[in-house]
Amino acid sequence: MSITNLLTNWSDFRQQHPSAAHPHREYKWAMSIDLDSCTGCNACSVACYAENNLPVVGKEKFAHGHSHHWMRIERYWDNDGREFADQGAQFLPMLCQHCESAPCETVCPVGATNHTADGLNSQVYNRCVGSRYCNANCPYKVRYFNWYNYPTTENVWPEPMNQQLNPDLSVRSKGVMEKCTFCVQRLRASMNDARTQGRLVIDGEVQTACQQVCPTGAITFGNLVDPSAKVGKQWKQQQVDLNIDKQPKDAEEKAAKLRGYRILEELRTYPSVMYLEQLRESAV
Amino acid sequence: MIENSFNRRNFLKVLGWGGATAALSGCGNTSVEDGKEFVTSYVETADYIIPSIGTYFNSTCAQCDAGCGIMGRVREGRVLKLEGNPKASINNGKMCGLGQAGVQAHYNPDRIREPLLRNGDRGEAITWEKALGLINEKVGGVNAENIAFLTGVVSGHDKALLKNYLDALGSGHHYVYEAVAPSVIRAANKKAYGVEMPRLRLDKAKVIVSFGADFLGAWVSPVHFSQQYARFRKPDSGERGVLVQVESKMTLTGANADRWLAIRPGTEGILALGLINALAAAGLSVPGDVAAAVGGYTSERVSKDTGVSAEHIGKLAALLKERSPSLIIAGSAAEGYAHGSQNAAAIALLNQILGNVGQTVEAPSSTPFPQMAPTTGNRLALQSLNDNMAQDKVKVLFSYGTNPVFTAPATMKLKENLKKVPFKVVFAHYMDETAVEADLVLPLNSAMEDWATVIPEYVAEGAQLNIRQPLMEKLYPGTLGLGDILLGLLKYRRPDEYNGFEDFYSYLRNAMVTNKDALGGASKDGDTFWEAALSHGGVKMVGEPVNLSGNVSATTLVVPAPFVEDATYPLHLIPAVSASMRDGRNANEPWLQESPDPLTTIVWDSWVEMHPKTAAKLGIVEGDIVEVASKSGAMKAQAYVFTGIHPDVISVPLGYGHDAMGRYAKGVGANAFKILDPVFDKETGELAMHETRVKVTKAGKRVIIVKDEGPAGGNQMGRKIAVRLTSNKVNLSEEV
Amino acid sequence: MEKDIREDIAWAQINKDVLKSLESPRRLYWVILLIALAMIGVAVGSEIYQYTTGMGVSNKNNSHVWSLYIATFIFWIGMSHSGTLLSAILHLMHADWRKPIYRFAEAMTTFSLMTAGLFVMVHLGRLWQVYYVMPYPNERWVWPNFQSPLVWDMFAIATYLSSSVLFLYVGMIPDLAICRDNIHAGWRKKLYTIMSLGWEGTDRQWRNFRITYLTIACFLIPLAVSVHSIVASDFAMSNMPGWHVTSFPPYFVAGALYSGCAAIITLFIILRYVFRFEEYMTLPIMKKLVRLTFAIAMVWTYLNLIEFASVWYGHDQTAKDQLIFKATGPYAPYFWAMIFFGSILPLMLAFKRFQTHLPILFVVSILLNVGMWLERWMIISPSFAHGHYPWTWDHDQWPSLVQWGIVFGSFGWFTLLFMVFCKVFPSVSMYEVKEMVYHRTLALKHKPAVKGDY
Amino acid sequence: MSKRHLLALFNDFDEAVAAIAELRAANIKGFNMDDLILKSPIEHPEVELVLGDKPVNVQWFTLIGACTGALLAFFLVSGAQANFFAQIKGGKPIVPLPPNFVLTYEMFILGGVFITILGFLICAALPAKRSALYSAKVSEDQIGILVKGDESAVAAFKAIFTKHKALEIQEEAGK
Repeated sequence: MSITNLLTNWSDFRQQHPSAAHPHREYKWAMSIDLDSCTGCNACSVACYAENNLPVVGKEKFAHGHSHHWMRIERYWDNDGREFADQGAQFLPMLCQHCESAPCETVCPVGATNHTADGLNSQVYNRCVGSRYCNANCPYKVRYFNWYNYPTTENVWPEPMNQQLNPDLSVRSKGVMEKCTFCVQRLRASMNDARTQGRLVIDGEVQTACQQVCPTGAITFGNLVDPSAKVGKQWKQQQVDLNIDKQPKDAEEKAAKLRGYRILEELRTYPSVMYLEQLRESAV
Repeated sequence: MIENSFNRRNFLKVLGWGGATAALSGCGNTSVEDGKEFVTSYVETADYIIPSIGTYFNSTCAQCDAGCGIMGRVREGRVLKLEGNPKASINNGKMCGLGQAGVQAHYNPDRIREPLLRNGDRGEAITWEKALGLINEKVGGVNAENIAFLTGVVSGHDKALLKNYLDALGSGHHYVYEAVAPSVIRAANKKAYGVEMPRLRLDKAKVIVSFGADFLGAWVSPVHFSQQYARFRKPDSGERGVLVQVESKMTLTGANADRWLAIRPGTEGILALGLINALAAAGLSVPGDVAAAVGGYTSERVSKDTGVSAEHIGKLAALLKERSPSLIIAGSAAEGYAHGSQNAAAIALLNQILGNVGQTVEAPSSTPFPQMAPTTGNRLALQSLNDNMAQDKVKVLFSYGTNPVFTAPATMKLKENLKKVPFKVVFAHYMDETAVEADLVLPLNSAMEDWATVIPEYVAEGAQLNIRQPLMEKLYPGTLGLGDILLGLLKYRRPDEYNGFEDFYSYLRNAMVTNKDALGGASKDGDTFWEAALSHGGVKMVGEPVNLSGNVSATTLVVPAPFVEDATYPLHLIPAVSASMRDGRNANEPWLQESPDPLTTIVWDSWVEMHPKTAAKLGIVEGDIVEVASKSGAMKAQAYVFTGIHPDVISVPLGYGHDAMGRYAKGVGANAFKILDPVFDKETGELAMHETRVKVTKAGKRVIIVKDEGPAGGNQMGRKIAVRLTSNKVNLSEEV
Repeated sequence: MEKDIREDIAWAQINKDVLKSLESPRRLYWVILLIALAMIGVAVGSEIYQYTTGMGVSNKNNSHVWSLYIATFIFWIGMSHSGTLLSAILHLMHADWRKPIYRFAEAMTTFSLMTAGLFVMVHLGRLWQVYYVMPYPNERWVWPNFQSPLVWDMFAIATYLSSSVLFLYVGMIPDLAICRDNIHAGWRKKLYTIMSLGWEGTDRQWRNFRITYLTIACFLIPLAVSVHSIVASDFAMSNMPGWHVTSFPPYFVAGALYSGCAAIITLFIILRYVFRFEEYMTLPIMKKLVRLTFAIAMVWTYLNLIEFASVWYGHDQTAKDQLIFKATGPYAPYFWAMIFFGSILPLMLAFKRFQTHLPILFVVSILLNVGMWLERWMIISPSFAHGHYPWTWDHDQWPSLVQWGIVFGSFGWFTLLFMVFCKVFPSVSMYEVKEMVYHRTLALKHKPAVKGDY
Repeated sequence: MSKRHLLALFNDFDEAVAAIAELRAANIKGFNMDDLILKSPIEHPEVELVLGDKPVNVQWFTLIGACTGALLAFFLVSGAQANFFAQIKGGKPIVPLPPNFVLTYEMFILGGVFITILGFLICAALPAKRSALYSAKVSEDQIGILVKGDESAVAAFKAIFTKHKALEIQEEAGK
């Protein structure tokens, strides 16, 4: 009975996250994206369309801002009034940051978006009523709403294009919010495999679609709890701590700077995606 | 990947049946309740097939000619997604967006499903027997001289069979046409290094100076180069490579450069010579004749001619001298002029002076089977075919893997000349512009249904033969692969030789197994070799390394002075080859149409890029519909204003503007091929793609550009979103 | 000074005047009713289209997910606060001039809440799953997310709606008894008989009635404040620049009272004219009402300025950018219109000559509400258009006809409900007007004060 | 012994009050002051002066209702949240107090209002059938005094009512 449960576990129920005192137990999926390697080629975005049954909405709906790119490549210029963009562009792959303290989760009226035990920000399509509050409260605006019923919309998945749809996850109908899942279908498959073999998922055993396709290997993904995982080593080396909103390294003056940072960290969302700053040579 | 031995064809049939029903009940509109279908349960599947668990088969990507190894995920008889084949040396398990969209070419609703014979304005469905019989009849009725076979790049057994067929006909003409290939560079490389396409070791270079080579986007083998680029940027030593891109219109590679130098169009050769001069001045040992030849290229003059500041030239020369080895790449921006060959030669000379030949410019291996080596195409081929057609020398024309009606400039009058050909056979995937003109349209299998072998032009290591195998049962019974069609045609001509092969698969398997010793399978029995080859996605061959020569003669090098302004057509048109659209053959894949262009973030349309200065001069703002007029034609598109382009230049992407092909391609954007001026490279005779001069006028309308970028543009508005740092502040070697 | 009401008015006359308003309506009534129905038709048509096609037809987008529905939702919720203000707050303050006008104001509360409730549903992407928001016991033990301000909204609005309906009803029981006693046939007789619960006006009934009415009034005041504070929390609790403002709850409450008062002025004038209620809805009462409105307008203006000033003074650059954008960007005309209608125009109400000039007041009160509607829209749309993340800024989103249609239709729905109410129930509280007259008469006679609340 | 009902209507409240005072003073046999009911078109709290203080118990209902509402809300909400101990939302505690207090507050009011109304109905004995002696005048502008007494008291009632200018005296039809 829930009341008994409530009284017995009161102190547990009053626990804030994230906290160093209560770390993730087995898994904490996290990512790091090296902006110096990212070339902005869009392969990750297309891979995401292929893996996650994202609808192609067409020109008119794209014009209305109804596009579904869970992984979008943003392109920034840094001209400072110079005649040319002579240091190139800054590309930024933007996806759901799977915040440890996600603003979208608290506001969903029906609890359709939750934090899972392995550190994902999950979206339960069946539960979603489409209030879109989560999107309103997402500072990164990485949540995408099904403005139309794409499965029945003309030229979205015409026969036989629908045969390409990935049966590992659903095709969302109208009125449902969706977003990057860190390819949860892949994660679950390999976690199940590992569990049946009585072990944990080994680093590299599971890849997200965007990571797998990235020609320059700019995306690293893995289990932050696993000390052998590359992603964890990167976070550690870059001195980016998941559990704090202001990294101490940023306050220090260092000869060699560390590149790791998280976007809009000051909003205390504790994102699970770390970016590595883009570099530019000063000698030319 | 399946390692054990099994009968693949039977497997595909079983899988196909079960898979098709499962697919239909899973996603189609029919259902079991309707009584419109049968459900076949997996009573007897192959023992490695577990329903709901994906199985991976290796194959070769056909989306462009780079020949990446792919791995198709197959579930319940359907191919769902393509991954890179980790065993493929070209792409090492990685892919590009274009390659990913291969499944959309396969499942495309606009595919042609059966052979179509022209009947007035309509195509009438006929059987394959009738179609092949008709072809045989037609080719029998004309002189072999009057038969022309126009193809894109062909290699492997398709090429061998094609050659056999042409031989059987008594040697018809084979034209290999590529609309956007680096053919001038190939010729220049051949001259400078002795090979058309040396291996470029980006990963070994410490400095790369690329003259308009979009090796991260659309040039030669972008996925391979991207991986090398990653190692170049972050080598184990921690010494980050420096990329300098010299071009008039920013490409994806230019957007990733440490320094992007906007150069006046066509003056790339001058800059290369100027750099040699500056290097010589800085103390690099330069042969006397070269020093003499480049002596006049002082940095003041070069700066004046090219528009690149003397400061940047000096810094670049210093960097090149200091950090070795470097790599200088000549790309499409350098080659696209009437003096493209000279530009390319000057750039090759710079490479040689810097001692890069043999270091970062490596020799490729030759293929032990020259008859299967890729025949690369050029634009000259189409020119000659066109001339022949104009002179009524072509009676039967075959077209495969190209869409010349779409890609030929209007001045060629190719469409009119085609009408002079009495019988045109087009092997097509869609009813594209060329297929519409055909008398007989032969529907091709998709790359996911087809057998083939592929030898890519640019092979990363050794020599290799990639295999393309079906990933699933054919979607439509009425399609055939090129190999099967050629085999069918050959059976008419050389029945003794070819009647023994039931289909192209048996031919291919036989050919491979017969030659297994040369294909690295000497120690295995035929079946084992074959299965191993399939599961690997290809075979390695023993190729002889070709020797590189390094003797660009400076004395013959004449780089002309920069352009004189043309008052009527003041701007240079750069037709841009985008990573997704290329020459337009993939325009009907919606993922690619909706994948924003990396630089402009525009989707579903073409656009005219221009510099803010140019735009201000012409009174144009973003979204204005402008007319771009050259001497050869005009097109309209929306203007996009940004600073990644030289003010003397405007740029329009290629690949848009189809007026046939399919629902996703038709009517999207405008075709920039059409307005190209007939200016040719003086040495090779290739169409000079960047030589078109245009004028831009407002057409009066203004639209809101459909793009991903918001009203803030590329401005971060002071937020810490995408951060940039100078590289000397970071110690990369400490990084994980 | 003029009197709020004539003391010598006959009580039977009160009954007669008010009951007259329940008589068969004139033709104009039916015409307006049909217009209201047509407006509802537009909304229903739009909603059916939106329901079947998808939320996309409202022309919102992924970075701009809310628009007119939520703005209009807040508008209607805000409007509902006037009823509570007049009936509960002024009741506790013994301002007896509220008595002739509180009934329709309370009806307005109920109906604007009923209108607002519809917007919650219209707004949902999956309207057919709306019951997920309610905490109902189910086999899977799945509950709504009680942390979400939207669930608080659901609780608050449900509480507010049911409480104000009960308040309206309880307060109407003596009047229903009058109706029962004076109407002798037809469905009305049955309706009034049932609804008056057998009220006879006995001392016992009055005694319990008084304490009940007082108690509910006491509950309603904090409830009303909490409802709009919670609606404000929808915004203040989020992290959007332009929303994440500490002063939002009082700001919203002030805005709510403001727009409600303006709406009461509008309806006051209409009812006074249509039902010839000049004896009850008198100009001195209007004057008081207008002064109250003016005061609230100034409170609202102050809170508005406080909000801007605190953003301006603070260090949150994002919020500051957002404010500048609001005032100078594409939404600037609406923003300044809101400032004009909301803060400048009400200055007129400070002048005596306008305080009783009904035609001018009619126009001004409507414009004040236009301003208040714009205020809600200016909270929603510019924030979405210019949020934390520049890449997804969206400056040219314009609500589609579907949205406008539903917003338009909501006014028809409100009109319909209100018109039906006015013809079925007495829109002036007869017994309380009698009380008012009685107490004023007593006061005139200089009678010693008697025990009790009066 | 059978009781009779008598309703007198007065124009003036003061007269009615005087009549009641006299009824009380007269101490009529067979009549209890508790059997007197005053009916009026508006509320007259002053009548307590003559009728005596009568207890009003609605507040107790209010108290109980409000407390029940609040407790129910807090435990419903917290209990429901406790079921989802594995679903953290936004890094907040699983049973977060501030939102629960908001909901508790709302339910406190809802419970209070509902049970108050219930209390009102019970205390005022509503809904009820109207008594046989009822005049619509009472809902208009007249004060009614309904008395119940033995047959013997009827005459006394009438006398007092008439004395105080009763406009009309209605008698229950005999049983």
